[in-house]
Amino acid sequence: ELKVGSIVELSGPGAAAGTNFRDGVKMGFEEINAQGGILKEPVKVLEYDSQTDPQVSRAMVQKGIDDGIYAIMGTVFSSSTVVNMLVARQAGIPQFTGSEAPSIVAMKNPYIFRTAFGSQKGVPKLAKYMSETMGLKKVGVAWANTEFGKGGHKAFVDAMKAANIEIVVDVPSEQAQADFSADVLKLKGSTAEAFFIYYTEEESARFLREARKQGLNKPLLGETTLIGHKVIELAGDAANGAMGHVGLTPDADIPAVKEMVERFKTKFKYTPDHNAIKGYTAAWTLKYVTEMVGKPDSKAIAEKLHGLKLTAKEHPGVLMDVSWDDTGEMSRESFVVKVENGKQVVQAVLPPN
Amino acid sequence: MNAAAQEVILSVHNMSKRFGGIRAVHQVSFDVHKGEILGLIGPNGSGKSTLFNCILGQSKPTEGHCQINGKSTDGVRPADLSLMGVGRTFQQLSVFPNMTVLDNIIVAGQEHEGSMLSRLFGKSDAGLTEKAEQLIEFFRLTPYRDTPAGSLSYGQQKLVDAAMAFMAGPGIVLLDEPAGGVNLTMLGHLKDRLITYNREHGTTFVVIEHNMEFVMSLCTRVIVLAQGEIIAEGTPDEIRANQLVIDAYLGG
Amino acid sequence: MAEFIQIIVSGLAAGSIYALAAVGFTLLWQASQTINFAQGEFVMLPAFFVLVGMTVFGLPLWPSVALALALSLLILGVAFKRLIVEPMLPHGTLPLVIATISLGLLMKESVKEFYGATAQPFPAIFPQTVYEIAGASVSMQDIGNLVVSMLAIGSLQLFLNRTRTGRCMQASAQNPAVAEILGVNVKRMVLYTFLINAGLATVASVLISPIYLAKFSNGETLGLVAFIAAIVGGFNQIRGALVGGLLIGVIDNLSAVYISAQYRSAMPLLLLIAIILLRPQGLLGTSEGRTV
Amino acid sequence: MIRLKPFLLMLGIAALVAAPIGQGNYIVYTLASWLIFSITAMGLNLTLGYAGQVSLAQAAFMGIGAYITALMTLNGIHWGLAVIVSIAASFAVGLLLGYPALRVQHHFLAFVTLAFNTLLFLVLRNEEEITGGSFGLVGMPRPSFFGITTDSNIAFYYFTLVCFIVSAGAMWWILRSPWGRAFRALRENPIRAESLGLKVRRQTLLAFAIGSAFGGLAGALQAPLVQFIEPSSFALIHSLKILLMVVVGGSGFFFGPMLGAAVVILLPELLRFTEGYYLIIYSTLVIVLMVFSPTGLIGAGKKLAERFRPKHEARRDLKQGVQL
Amino acid sequence: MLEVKNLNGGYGRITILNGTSFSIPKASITTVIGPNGAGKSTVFKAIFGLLNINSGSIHLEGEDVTRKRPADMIARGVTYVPQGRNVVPQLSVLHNLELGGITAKDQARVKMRMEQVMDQFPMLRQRKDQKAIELSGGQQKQLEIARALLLDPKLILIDEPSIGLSPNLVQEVFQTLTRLRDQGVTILMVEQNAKAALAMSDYGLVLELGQTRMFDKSDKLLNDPRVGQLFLGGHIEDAA
Ligand SMILES: Nc1ncnc2c1ncn2[C@@H]1O[C@H](COP(=O)(O)OP(=O)(O)OP(=O)(O)O)[C@@H](O)[C@H]1O
Ligand SMILES: Nc1ncnc2c1ncn2[C@@H]1O[C@H](COP(=O)(O)OP(=O)(O)OP(=O)(O)O)[C@@H](O)[C@H]1O
Ligand SMILES: CC(C)C[C@H](N)C(=O)O
Ligand SMILES: [Mg+2]
Ligand SMILES: [Mg+2]
Repeated sequence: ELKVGSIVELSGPGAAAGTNFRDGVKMGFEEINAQGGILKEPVKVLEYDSQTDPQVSRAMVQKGIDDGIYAIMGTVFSSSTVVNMLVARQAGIPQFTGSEAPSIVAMKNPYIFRTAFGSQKGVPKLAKYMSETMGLKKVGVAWANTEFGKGGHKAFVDAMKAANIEIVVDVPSEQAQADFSADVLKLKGSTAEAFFIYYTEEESARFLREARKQGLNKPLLGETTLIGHKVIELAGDAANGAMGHVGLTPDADIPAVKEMVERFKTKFKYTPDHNAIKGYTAAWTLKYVTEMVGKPDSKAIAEKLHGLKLTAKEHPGVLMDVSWDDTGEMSRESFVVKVENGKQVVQAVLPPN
Repeated sequence: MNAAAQEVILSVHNMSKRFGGIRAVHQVSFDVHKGEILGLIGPNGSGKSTLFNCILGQSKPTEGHCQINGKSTDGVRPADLSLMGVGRTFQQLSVFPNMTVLDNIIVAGQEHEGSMLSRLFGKSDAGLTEKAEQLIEFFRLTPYRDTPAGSLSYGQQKLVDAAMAFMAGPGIVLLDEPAGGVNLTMLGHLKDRLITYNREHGTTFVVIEHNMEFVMSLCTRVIVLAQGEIIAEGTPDEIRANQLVIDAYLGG
Repeated sequence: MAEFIQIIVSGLAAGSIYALAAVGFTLLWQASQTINFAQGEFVMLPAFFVLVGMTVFGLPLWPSVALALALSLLILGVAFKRLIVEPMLPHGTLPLVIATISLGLLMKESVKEFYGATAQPFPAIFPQTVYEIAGASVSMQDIGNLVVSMLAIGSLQLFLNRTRTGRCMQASAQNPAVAEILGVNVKRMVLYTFLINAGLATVASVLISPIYLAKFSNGETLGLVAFIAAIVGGFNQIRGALVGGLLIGVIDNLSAVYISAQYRSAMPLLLLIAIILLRPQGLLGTSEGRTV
Repeated sequence: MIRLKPFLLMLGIAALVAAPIGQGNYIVYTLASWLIFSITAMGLNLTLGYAGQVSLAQAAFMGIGAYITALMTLNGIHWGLAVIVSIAASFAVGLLLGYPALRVQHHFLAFVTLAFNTLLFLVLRNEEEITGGSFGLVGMPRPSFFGITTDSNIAFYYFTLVCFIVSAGAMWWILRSPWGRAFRALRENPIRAESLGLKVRRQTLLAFAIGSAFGGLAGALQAPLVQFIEPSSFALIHSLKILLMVVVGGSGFFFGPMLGAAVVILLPELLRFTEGYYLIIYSTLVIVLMVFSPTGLIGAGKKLAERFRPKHEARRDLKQGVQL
Repeated sequence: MLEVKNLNGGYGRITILNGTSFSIPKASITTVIGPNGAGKSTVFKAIFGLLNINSGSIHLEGEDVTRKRPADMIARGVTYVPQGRNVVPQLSVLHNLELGGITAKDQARVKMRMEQVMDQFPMLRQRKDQKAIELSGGQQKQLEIARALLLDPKLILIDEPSIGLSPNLVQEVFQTLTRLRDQGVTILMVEQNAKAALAMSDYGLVLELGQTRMFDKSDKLLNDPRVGQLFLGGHIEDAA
């Protein structure tokens, strides 16, 4: 029997994202076990709750390691991941994180692997689109003042500098902020031609509603978290017109993803978000790599992953072609989509970079 | 009165206290001499307790001030007044309800010796404990030595209150209705104790009381307050005979 | 100018919600000298009752709201008072504070476990019309919030001070022993307090959820802000909560725009400290009178 | 009975020494963090249980200690010096904060500390140049003394244990001195206490500052234990958690905070088998405990012991006999 | 009117009353005396339903009212003025007074009675809009006594009314009580000011260690030398 630790935020502010990730992992391993497990061994997933508290997450990783897990799934919140990845590194256990902050792969940690690309990678793709396709000169940015938001903000500022676009207004907001009237007001009062909005889903929805109310009618661009399924559900009409760059999305026009989403819906009775797909693909990735190595050897697995490319054709569990570089950063195809009539419409497909 | 008794320990000048439209104390001035037992009487609401509170820094007088041993007490906080040798009791029961009777009495004395630091590092308060135990014995509270003071009867708490007043060093002690609710037998003891204490330690007492027998047999001098103003002053006999006082206070 | 008006209007609209939650703090403080740390969750929960009514029982909006009100009165009012507050009231504030902290956690986790961790859209009570007033966008929702909370708080204030029942409630809170020997049914008076609180929480919940979206964690920040509003306004005055709430709402918006967005959430706190130092009884509070 | 106490104490210490032997890293880590939280809860117990002031910033004081220690040790300064600065700083901040708050009496310390905790969080998060912002500070070295390192988890545990015993001793000393009595007096009736010469404000302030200093010490230990700190570990919610420890254990009892810390840290462990429901069960248990024993676990223990005493007792003065 | 038999009860596990018994007729004044801590107030609390009663019984006009709650006692026409201060601090004097009649069906009558008691204690009318907490100790006591008279009670339990009251007011209160007695009201009172109290009473009850030591016509007690020595301050004069 192989033990894998699922260490995610099941309570606290990260519970929504964490629960998705956890369920993705769960479904992934259940399918794997149904198909004979990894190396013919059943996989046992040990679940730990980080409570969205970095210190707890650190303790939980320690505990998982004491319990004999050979790989870690999680955590999702960057603020936790930057801490607990140190423990996993000390113990030499590979870790599949759902976090997107740039700092995570910048630390030369050979045991950390992303399940979605970092914002330092995703944002420049979008920046390129903004400057080349949209021809923008002046933009504004509104972002969540958290680890996650800061990563995106920094990546955006750097990318704008590189693309020679001026940032004329820059508005940070609090975690779980509810009242966005001041934020929208500030953006509205600026001379920017478009805005980059980097919040988590719920804040995005609140923001979009307030933007609609105050009549902010310039292009709004963001990441999955601005135009994802959940945001559209929450923001309703107000989401129409928003554009975003999407790595993983349950709305992607890819049959494998669509089927996975359907299975997930029947199993858990709710629509998964990108975090669930992250967890799901992480589970399958572990299976493929362990079997490539031939034994559940944590160290060898980590080594194998660097520079590895898995195609959806040969390895259907990863859903889309994916590759990792030697920092643990990953690449995938991605899309620019726009919300029209409450539906995502793909505007462009961006190649992996 | 001998010469020593003429030395002024507390002097109140022109003290007034208003609460909105209510004139609780109005231009009251008097001196308290060292070693005397002064009675302060007057109808309900005549400003006696308010006067105490103003003297003791518990509330700020609207005008006027007072001096202790010649030193002004303007802005001096109650704790510092206590350390200057001015003790008091309250009209309302005010013990520390969840502390034992013994601790209640010890705590009343502990701040008067040594510095704050010495109380942290210094030797234990054996002397205080002994004194406290004697007081407990005296007030017949021995069975209640280790009982939380809050679960005593009204009169018993009043006695604990009184015992606490005896823990401070010599100086002046202001008692607000010490006799209320105390059984007559104990009241007799209390009076004896006050007189002995006054003789032996030279402690000065100012006593507010509505129990006339108690006041008149205890005090050497009595001041009468009505509607915030002093209306009479004199020996118990003079006061008893004063028609103004009879009308305003004693009744027929 | 338009910008400024917008700030004020949005601030007032947000503030009226804080006020509704804050008045609960004030009320419970007056009734039981306790700080209900679960107050934020009290406002979070009824929205889910509404959603349950709509999605599980398939009821239309208003019947669901009525259902939510009934459930809130039962759970946040009667059960809270009977099971938690009543046995602890004689033991001082602190255990009750701890119990309410735990209760908040319990409510949050239960909603998450049984309804889901993600935010849910919530139907608006007021039409989605937006008016342009002097260049500022004012929605029906904004106006509705303001009017509803003023009415609710105003009538509560009148009820407490002008009716005999209201005064019995005050007596039960300030000196339950005396109230009892005078024949006041203290338990019932305390129950009224909790019922009113539950009712107000439901109103607040229905008003904010279209904006905040229904989410298990909504109580966290809301609770804190409402608490600050209650202190700023004055803990012993019902209408203090209104003033405190509106003020915090406006200041929050002003500071977000004119001072520093990063330190935006610091402003109410600084206001709180300033009030405590300069006017500890709160803006509208009155001092409690003689102490000796 | 009196002889029993030192014996029990020795037994307790022996148990603490033996506890981590043969345990996995996680258990040792958890034990060490229990000791650290016991220290901070002990400090809060002084403020709360003895001096009767509610402080909602104990986590902030831990934060002050942790950040100071982290910044100093990351710059090569020895922990020994860093801890002194940490304790002194949290003591000083305690004084600064408490002075105005206690001037206005009532429960205002609670509100001021609540605000302070949140403000500190904002500063730690926003002043990135110094504090690393929400990324925090990583990789604080664990101290070594005379060539003995505390790098291993077990060595660090023993190091923490020494600090714990020293601070518990100091606390015991304070509480059994006249200060202890003074604290209780001014909690129960500050006006009366003041009239007896107790400097209410000064004494309460000291209790609060000393309690805060314990928080600072705990923070100074936490930084090298976790080897990572970031603002949200010191947010308001953690102050509430420490408050929970004190009250659940039994505020105003010497061993209350230690028991409370154990429960708050270990109970989630024990309830893990219930999966997602453990927070629900945990919070329900706390509510039930508070309802049945508002004086916490120690109080509950006493209540239980009471059960075995006779149902009726004679009045205390019955022995004295009648006078009539 | 009121019959207390073998009452046994106390606070928590401590038994304070050890078989207290007495019975008082209608339209009489009975003064309870005894040393501090004897259990006088405890007896009152027991009658009014504020105490754990282990055994024994209390009958009011023949009806068993043992362990009835305060509200039930009020409904039966009993009011109680406890020892110490008992006002609702932040309510006005008028509203405090009003609370005394809160249980009455006939609120018009309460209004009228309020006017009457304010005539009797003019201070109350002067201060009617002031918060009760702002009154002086004796003024609060007046408020409490006035409040207990609002409902036209059949039985008044009054615990040391003289504490804090100035001598002329004590006289006045005693006169009021006498007048009420003459109108048929039964009064049970604790007083340390025993001489004066017994002088106006019909019966005296001496309580010690929670037991009835003596119960007799008050003039008998007044003349009893033992009582005189211990409770009437007999020796105060000698000691002074
Ligand atoms: N905080 C306050 N606010 C308003 N009025 C007050 C306040 N404190 C006292 N008073 C008023 O001041 C007057 C004097 O009160 P004080 O308590 O000094 O009387 P007293 O002489 O002690 O009476 P008693 O003999 O009844 O104790 C009273 O009329 C009282 O109502
Ligand atoms: N709340 C309480 N808890 C425990 N014991 C109490 C409590 N109240 C009173 N007692 C005890 O009960 C006994 C009788 O008290 P009670 O108040 O009836 O005395 P009392 O006769 O009214 O005295 P006093 O003249 O002092 O008012 C006392 O010994 C007291 O210690
Ligand atoms: C919930 C997610 C938006 C969190 C994000 N993945 C992070 O890196 O923190
Ligand atoms: Mg007075
Ligand atoms: Mg009594």
